[in-house]
Amino acid sequence: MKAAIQVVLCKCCTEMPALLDMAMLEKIASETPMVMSVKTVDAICDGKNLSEIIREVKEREIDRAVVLACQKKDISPALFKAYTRAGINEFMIELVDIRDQVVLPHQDDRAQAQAKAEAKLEAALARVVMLAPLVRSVEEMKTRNVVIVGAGFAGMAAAQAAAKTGAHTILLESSGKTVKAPGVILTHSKVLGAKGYGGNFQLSIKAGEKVEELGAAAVVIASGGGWTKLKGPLAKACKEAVPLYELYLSIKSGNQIKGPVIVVDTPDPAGKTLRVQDYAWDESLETVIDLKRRSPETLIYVVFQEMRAFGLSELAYKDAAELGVKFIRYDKAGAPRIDPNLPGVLTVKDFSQGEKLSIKFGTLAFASIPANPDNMTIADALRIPMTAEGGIRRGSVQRGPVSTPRPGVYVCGSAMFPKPREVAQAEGQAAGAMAGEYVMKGSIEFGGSVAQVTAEKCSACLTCVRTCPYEAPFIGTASKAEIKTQLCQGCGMCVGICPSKAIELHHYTDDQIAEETRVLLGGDL
Amino acid sequence: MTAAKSLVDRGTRVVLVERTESLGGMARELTCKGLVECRNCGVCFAIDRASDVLKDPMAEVMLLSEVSSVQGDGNGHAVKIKVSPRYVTDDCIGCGKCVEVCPVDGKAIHPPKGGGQPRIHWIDKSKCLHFKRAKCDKCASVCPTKAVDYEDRARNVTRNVGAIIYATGIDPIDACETSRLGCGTYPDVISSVDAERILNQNGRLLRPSDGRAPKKIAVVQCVGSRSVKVGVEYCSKFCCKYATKISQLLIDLDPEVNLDFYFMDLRTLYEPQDEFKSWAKGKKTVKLIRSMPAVVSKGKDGKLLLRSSGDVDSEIAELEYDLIVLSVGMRPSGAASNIAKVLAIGQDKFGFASTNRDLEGKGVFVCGAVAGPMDIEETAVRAIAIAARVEDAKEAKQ
Amino acid sequence: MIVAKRKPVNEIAEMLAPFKKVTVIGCRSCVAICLAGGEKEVKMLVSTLKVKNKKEGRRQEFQGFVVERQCEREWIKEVEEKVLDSEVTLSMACSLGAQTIGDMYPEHLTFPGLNTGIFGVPEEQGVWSEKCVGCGNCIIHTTGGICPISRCAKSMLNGPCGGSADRKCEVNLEVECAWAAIYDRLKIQNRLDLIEKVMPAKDWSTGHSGGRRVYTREDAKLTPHQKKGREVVQ
Amino acid sequence: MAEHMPRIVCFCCEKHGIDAAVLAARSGKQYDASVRIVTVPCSGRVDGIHLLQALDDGADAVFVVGCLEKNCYYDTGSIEGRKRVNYVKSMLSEAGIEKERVEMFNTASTNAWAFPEAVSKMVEVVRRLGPIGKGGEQQ
Repeated sequence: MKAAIQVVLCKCCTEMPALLDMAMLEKIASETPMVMSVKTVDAICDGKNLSEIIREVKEREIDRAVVLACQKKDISPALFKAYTRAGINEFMIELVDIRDQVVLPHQDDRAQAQAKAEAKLEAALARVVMLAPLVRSVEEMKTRNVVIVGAGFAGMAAAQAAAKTGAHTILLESSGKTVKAPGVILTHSKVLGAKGYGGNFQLSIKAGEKVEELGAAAVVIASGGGWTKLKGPLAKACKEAVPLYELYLSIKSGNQIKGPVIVVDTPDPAGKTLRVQDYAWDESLETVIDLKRRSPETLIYVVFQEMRAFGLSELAYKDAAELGVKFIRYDKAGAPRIDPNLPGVLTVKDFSQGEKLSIKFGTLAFASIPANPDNMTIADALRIPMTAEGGIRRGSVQRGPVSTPRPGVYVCGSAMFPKPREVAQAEGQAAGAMAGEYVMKGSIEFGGSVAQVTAEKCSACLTCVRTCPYEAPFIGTASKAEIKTQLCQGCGMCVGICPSKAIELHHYTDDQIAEETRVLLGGDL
Repeated sequence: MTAAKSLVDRGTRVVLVERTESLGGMARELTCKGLVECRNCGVCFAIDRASDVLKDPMAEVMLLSEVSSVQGDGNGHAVKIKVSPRYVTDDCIGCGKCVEVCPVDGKAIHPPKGGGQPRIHWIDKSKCLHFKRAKCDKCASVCPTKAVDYEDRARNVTRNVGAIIYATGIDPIDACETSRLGCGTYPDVISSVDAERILNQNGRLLRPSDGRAPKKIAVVQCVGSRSVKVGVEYCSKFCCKYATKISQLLIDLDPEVNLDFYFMDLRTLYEPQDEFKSWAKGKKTVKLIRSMPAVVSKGKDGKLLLRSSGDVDSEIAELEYDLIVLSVGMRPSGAASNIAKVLAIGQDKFGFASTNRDLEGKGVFVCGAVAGPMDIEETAVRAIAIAARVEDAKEAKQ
Repeated sequence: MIVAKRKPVNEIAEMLAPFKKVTVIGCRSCVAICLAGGEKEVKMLVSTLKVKNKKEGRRQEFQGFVVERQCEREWIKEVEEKVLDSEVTLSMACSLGAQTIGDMYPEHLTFPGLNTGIFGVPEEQGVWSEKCVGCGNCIIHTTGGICPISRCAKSMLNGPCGGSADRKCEVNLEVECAWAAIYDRLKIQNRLDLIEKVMPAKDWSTGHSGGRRVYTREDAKLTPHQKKGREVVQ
Repeated sequence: MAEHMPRIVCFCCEKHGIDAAVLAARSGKQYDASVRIVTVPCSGRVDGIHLLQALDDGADAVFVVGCLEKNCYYDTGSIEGRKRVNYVKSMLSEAGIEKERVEMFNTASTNAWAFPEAVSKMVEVVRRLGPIGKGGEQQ
C-alpha cells in the first residue's frame, strides 16, 4: 500500500497546546511511515494558513491528509475546497475532532488527555491509509415540476409558495372542485404509483379517466384528511351527516344551513375506529360562531367529551357561549346516540347536569375526521412511512418540520393528522417553499459514501431489501442484491445486518472501522 | 431563527439581533423530553438551527443587542442597533473555570443559558467587581485561553435592510404572580421552566431544597394562564404538551417516582391526547386528576401538602408531595412592545403582535410565538413560511 | 428452505474446549438466509469465543470462513487444507453440511454449531414457520394447499382432533389449528366437499419411518466410465 | 495490583450522537478519558462483529450512541442499532460474559448531559467488573 500523508495539527488558537504536548504528537506523526509532512497551524478555521498547507501538498505530492482540529461542521469549507483544488479527494481527508473529544472534556486530566490524543492520532493514521477516493455524481433534474397532491388549504398554499420560487407546479385534486392556483390543475386525479427518486420521479397518475406518466422533481403531499369517508356508529346512523370542514365551506359559500345544527366532536364517541382530534376545537368554534353571526336564530349545539380550545381560540369559546351556542359535555357512558328508527334526533347525557337530552337536528356535523384512505397508495408509491392513524409520517426533526425521510418529498397539512386551516396553510407555504428550492437547485448529488454489494457473496436473502428505510436495495437481474445509488443515503443499516457480509459502505468499511478500533485500543500501527 | 436559516439558505444576507447572550429563545432552557424514544418536543430542532445560523457566513449575529431605532419605508429600513459589551471574546471554550472562581454571589460571569448557542460566557457588568472599586480579575487570570476582555465596549451599529422580521418570542409567566400554591414561599414548588432548566443541566430532577431525588411529584397545569387574575385569559397552548412530555420523561428516568398530574382540560396539542392518557393508565405510578389545586402548605419532614377538590365532584383531598411542578403559561416577550411601536406593529390586548398585508408590503413581518402562543414545531413551520413571503416581497421590489 | 438455529455459545464452547486449533465453517446457502450460519454469524461466534477464552484465560486458535454450499463435496474440497489444518471443525451449516465434511474426512472431528430445525417459510423478517416434514407423499392438493401433517401436532388427516377449540391447537394454544385453516381455505375455494372425503390411513413408508431415504435420478447419475474410475466414497 | 485503567470504545452516530458529545464538551462537561469514540454514519451501521471485536481487541466495555428512536436521522437506524446491541448482549450472556459490558444509548443533539452520563455508566460498569479475564491480558 502506497500513500503520501500530510498531518495537520490545529492549535485552535491556544487551546491544544494549553493541554497537549504538541511536540509529542508531531513526533508520532513524523515517525509514522508514509507521512510526508507534518504541519502545525494556529487556527485552521481562518484561511491564512491554507496557502502553506496546500504548498506542501503540491511539493511533496501528498495524496491524503489527517487533520487534527474540531468538529467537521465547524471547519470552514475553504479547507476542503483548497484540498480538492490541490487534487485531494474529499474522502481522503481524515478529520480528528481533538478539540471536542479530547481537549475540552478532559481539561483536568493532562496525562490521560495526551494518551487519548496520541491514540486518536494513530488511529487516524491507520485509517487514512485505508481510505479510498470516492466521487459524488451529479444528475440533472429532467423537469422543474413540483407535483402537489391535494388542492385543499395546504395544497393551494404550497402551490403558491412553490410557484414563487420559479418551480412549475402541478396540482392533483381528487375531487372535481374548481380551484384557483398557479400552474397546472388536474381535477379528478390522484397518484397511482411512482418510479425514481427525489429530483427525478416518474409518477403514474390518474387524470380523469386516463392514466398518464408525469415527471416530477419534487412532490408535496397535501392530501388532507378523509373528509369524504366518515367512519363510526353515528356516521352510520345518520347518512346526511357531514364533516365539519364541509359545513364550514357551505357556510362560507352562503348556503342556507338547515337548523338546528349539532356539531359532535367525533362520529365514533367510543373511540374504536377514530380518536377525538384536538384540532376539532379551533374548527368547531370558528365555524359555529361564523354560522351564529350569519343566522342568529339557528339553534346550535356543540357536543363534546373534552373542551380543548387551544391558545386564543379559548376566548372564542366564550364568544360562542355569549352568542348562545349550547355546549354539552358527555362522557363515554352517556355518549351521544342516534336511533335509526327516529332519524334526526340525537340523544346524549349531559355530563355536568346529569340529565338525558334528545335533540332534533337539521344538520349534523362531525369535527374529527379519519385519515385519508388515499394516503396508503401515496405512501406506497413514494416509499414513505405512515403513522399508526394512517397519516403520512414526518421524518426526523433535523430534516425539518415538513420533510419526509425521503429527499424531495414533503408533507403538509392534515395529511399528517388533522390540523386547523391556519396551521395547514402555514405548513403548505413551508412545504411549497422547500420543494420549490429543492427543485430550483436543478440537479441532485448522490454517491460518495454509499453502500455497494459484492455480488459473489450475496445470497439474495432479501434482508437488506426489507431493512432499508429508503428501499435502495433491490434484487437485480443477476438475482443478486443491488443498490440504487440515487436512493442510498449512506446510513449503512443494510451493511450492518447482511448475513453474508456481502455489502460494504464506502468510507466506513468493516476493515476501516475494525482497524480504527484496534489502534484506538492501543494496538500498534 | 429558523426564518433566518431558510433565508440564508436562499442566499439572502441576514442580520440577527438578539437581546440576550445567546440564540435559541425559549428553547434554550427547555430540555429534550426523550430518553430512548423521541417525544417530538422539537427542542433539538431549535438548537440545531441556532448553531446553523451561527456558522453561516451569510448571517450576521448580534448578541446582547437591541434595536434602538428604525427609519425607512417599503424600500428599506435603516436599523440602529445597540450592541452591549460581552467582555468575553470568541476564544472562550466554555470550560467554566471562570464561573468557579468568580467571588460574586450569584456570579457575575455566566455561561449561555441552557443549550444556548454559541457556548461563550458573558460578564454581567452590573455585578462584576472589576468595574467596581475592587479591580477583581480572577476570571481573567484563570481563563486558559485568555478570553476575558474587560476593555470590550458598547457599539452602536446601523444596518440597512430590505425587510424586518419581528420574532421577539415569549416569556414564561412568573409562577409566583399567582401567589397561590406556595411558589416563592417553598423552594420545592418550582415552575415547569425551572424543572426544564434543571433537567436540561444534569439530566435529572432534584429537589432544590436538599438536592435529593423526589419520590412523589405533583404536576399542576394551567398556572398563570387561563387566569383573569394574571391578565392571561388565554390558554398558552403548549403547556399541556410539554408538561405531559416532562411527566413521561420523569417516569422514564425513574420508574419508581409517583407522579400526580393535575389538570383542568388536557390539551396535548394535535396529538391524540389519549396517547398520554393511555400511557398514564399503563403506569401504576401515574395518576391523572381533573382538578385545580387550591393551597400548598408545609408538611412534615420537608414534604409539601397540596389541597385540592380531588377528582370532579369528590371531596377535598390533601396529599403529600416532595416536589410540586407548576406548569406555567406564556406571554409575549417583555421587549416586544417598544420595538413594536417603532415598527408600527399592531398588538392585541395581551400584547401579541399582529401584522397585515400592507405592513408586510413595507417589509415588516411578524413571526413566531410573539404572534400568539404556539409550540416549537408550529413556530418553525411558520418561520419557513414567513421566510418565503419575505423572499417574494424582495423579488416583488426588483 | 432448511431453517437452523445457532447452538448456545456455552454449549459450543464446551464441545471445543479440549482443542487448541479450531476451524469454523459457515455456509452461504439456507443457513445464511435464515441468519444462522452466514459469514456474519461465523465472525460473531469466533469473536465471542475469543472473548470468552480471554475471560477464562484459555488459549485457542480460531479460523473462520464460509463456503458456497457445505452439503456438496466440491465446495469443501476447495478448503480442504484449512479444514485438515485444525484439530476440529465446527460446522455452522445444517447437519447436512456437518455430515458432508464428516464423511469426507472420517478421521477428522467435525462438530455441529447449529441445531437443524425445520423446513420453514420466512413469514416475515426474523420469523420462520414449519410447513413441511418431508413425508415424501404430498397431499396438499386435497387440503386446500395447507399441510396437515406438518401443521397439525398430531398430523391428523381427517379433520381436527377433539382438542381443537376456537381455532386453536390443544397442544400449543399459540398455534392455529391446522384443520380450522384448511376448512377456511377450502371454503374460499368452494371445495368443502373434500372435507367429507375420508382419507385412508397414510402410508408412512415414504417418510422417515421407512428408514433412510435416498432419491436417485438414473439419467443424471454418472456411469463408472464417466467417473473415470474415480469412485466417490458413499 | 494498581487500579485497572478502563478501556472503553464508543461507536457514536454522526448525527445526534456526536452533536450531543460535542455539546457536552462545549458546555464544560468533563468525562472519563478512557472513552475512545469511533464515529459511524448511523448507529444502524454498527455490526455485532464490531462490538465483539472491540472486546477482543482489549476493550473492557463497548457502547453505542445513536439518535432517539423515532427521531433518527435515518428514520429507523437507532432502532436497528439497539437490536444489534441486544443480540450481542444475548450472545455474551450465553457465553457467560457480563452483558453489561455492551450497552446502547439514545440521545438528542441537545442533551448536554446524556453523553457524559452514558460514559460514567460504562466506567462504573468496568470499575465493578474489572477487565475481561485476569488482569485483562494484553495482546
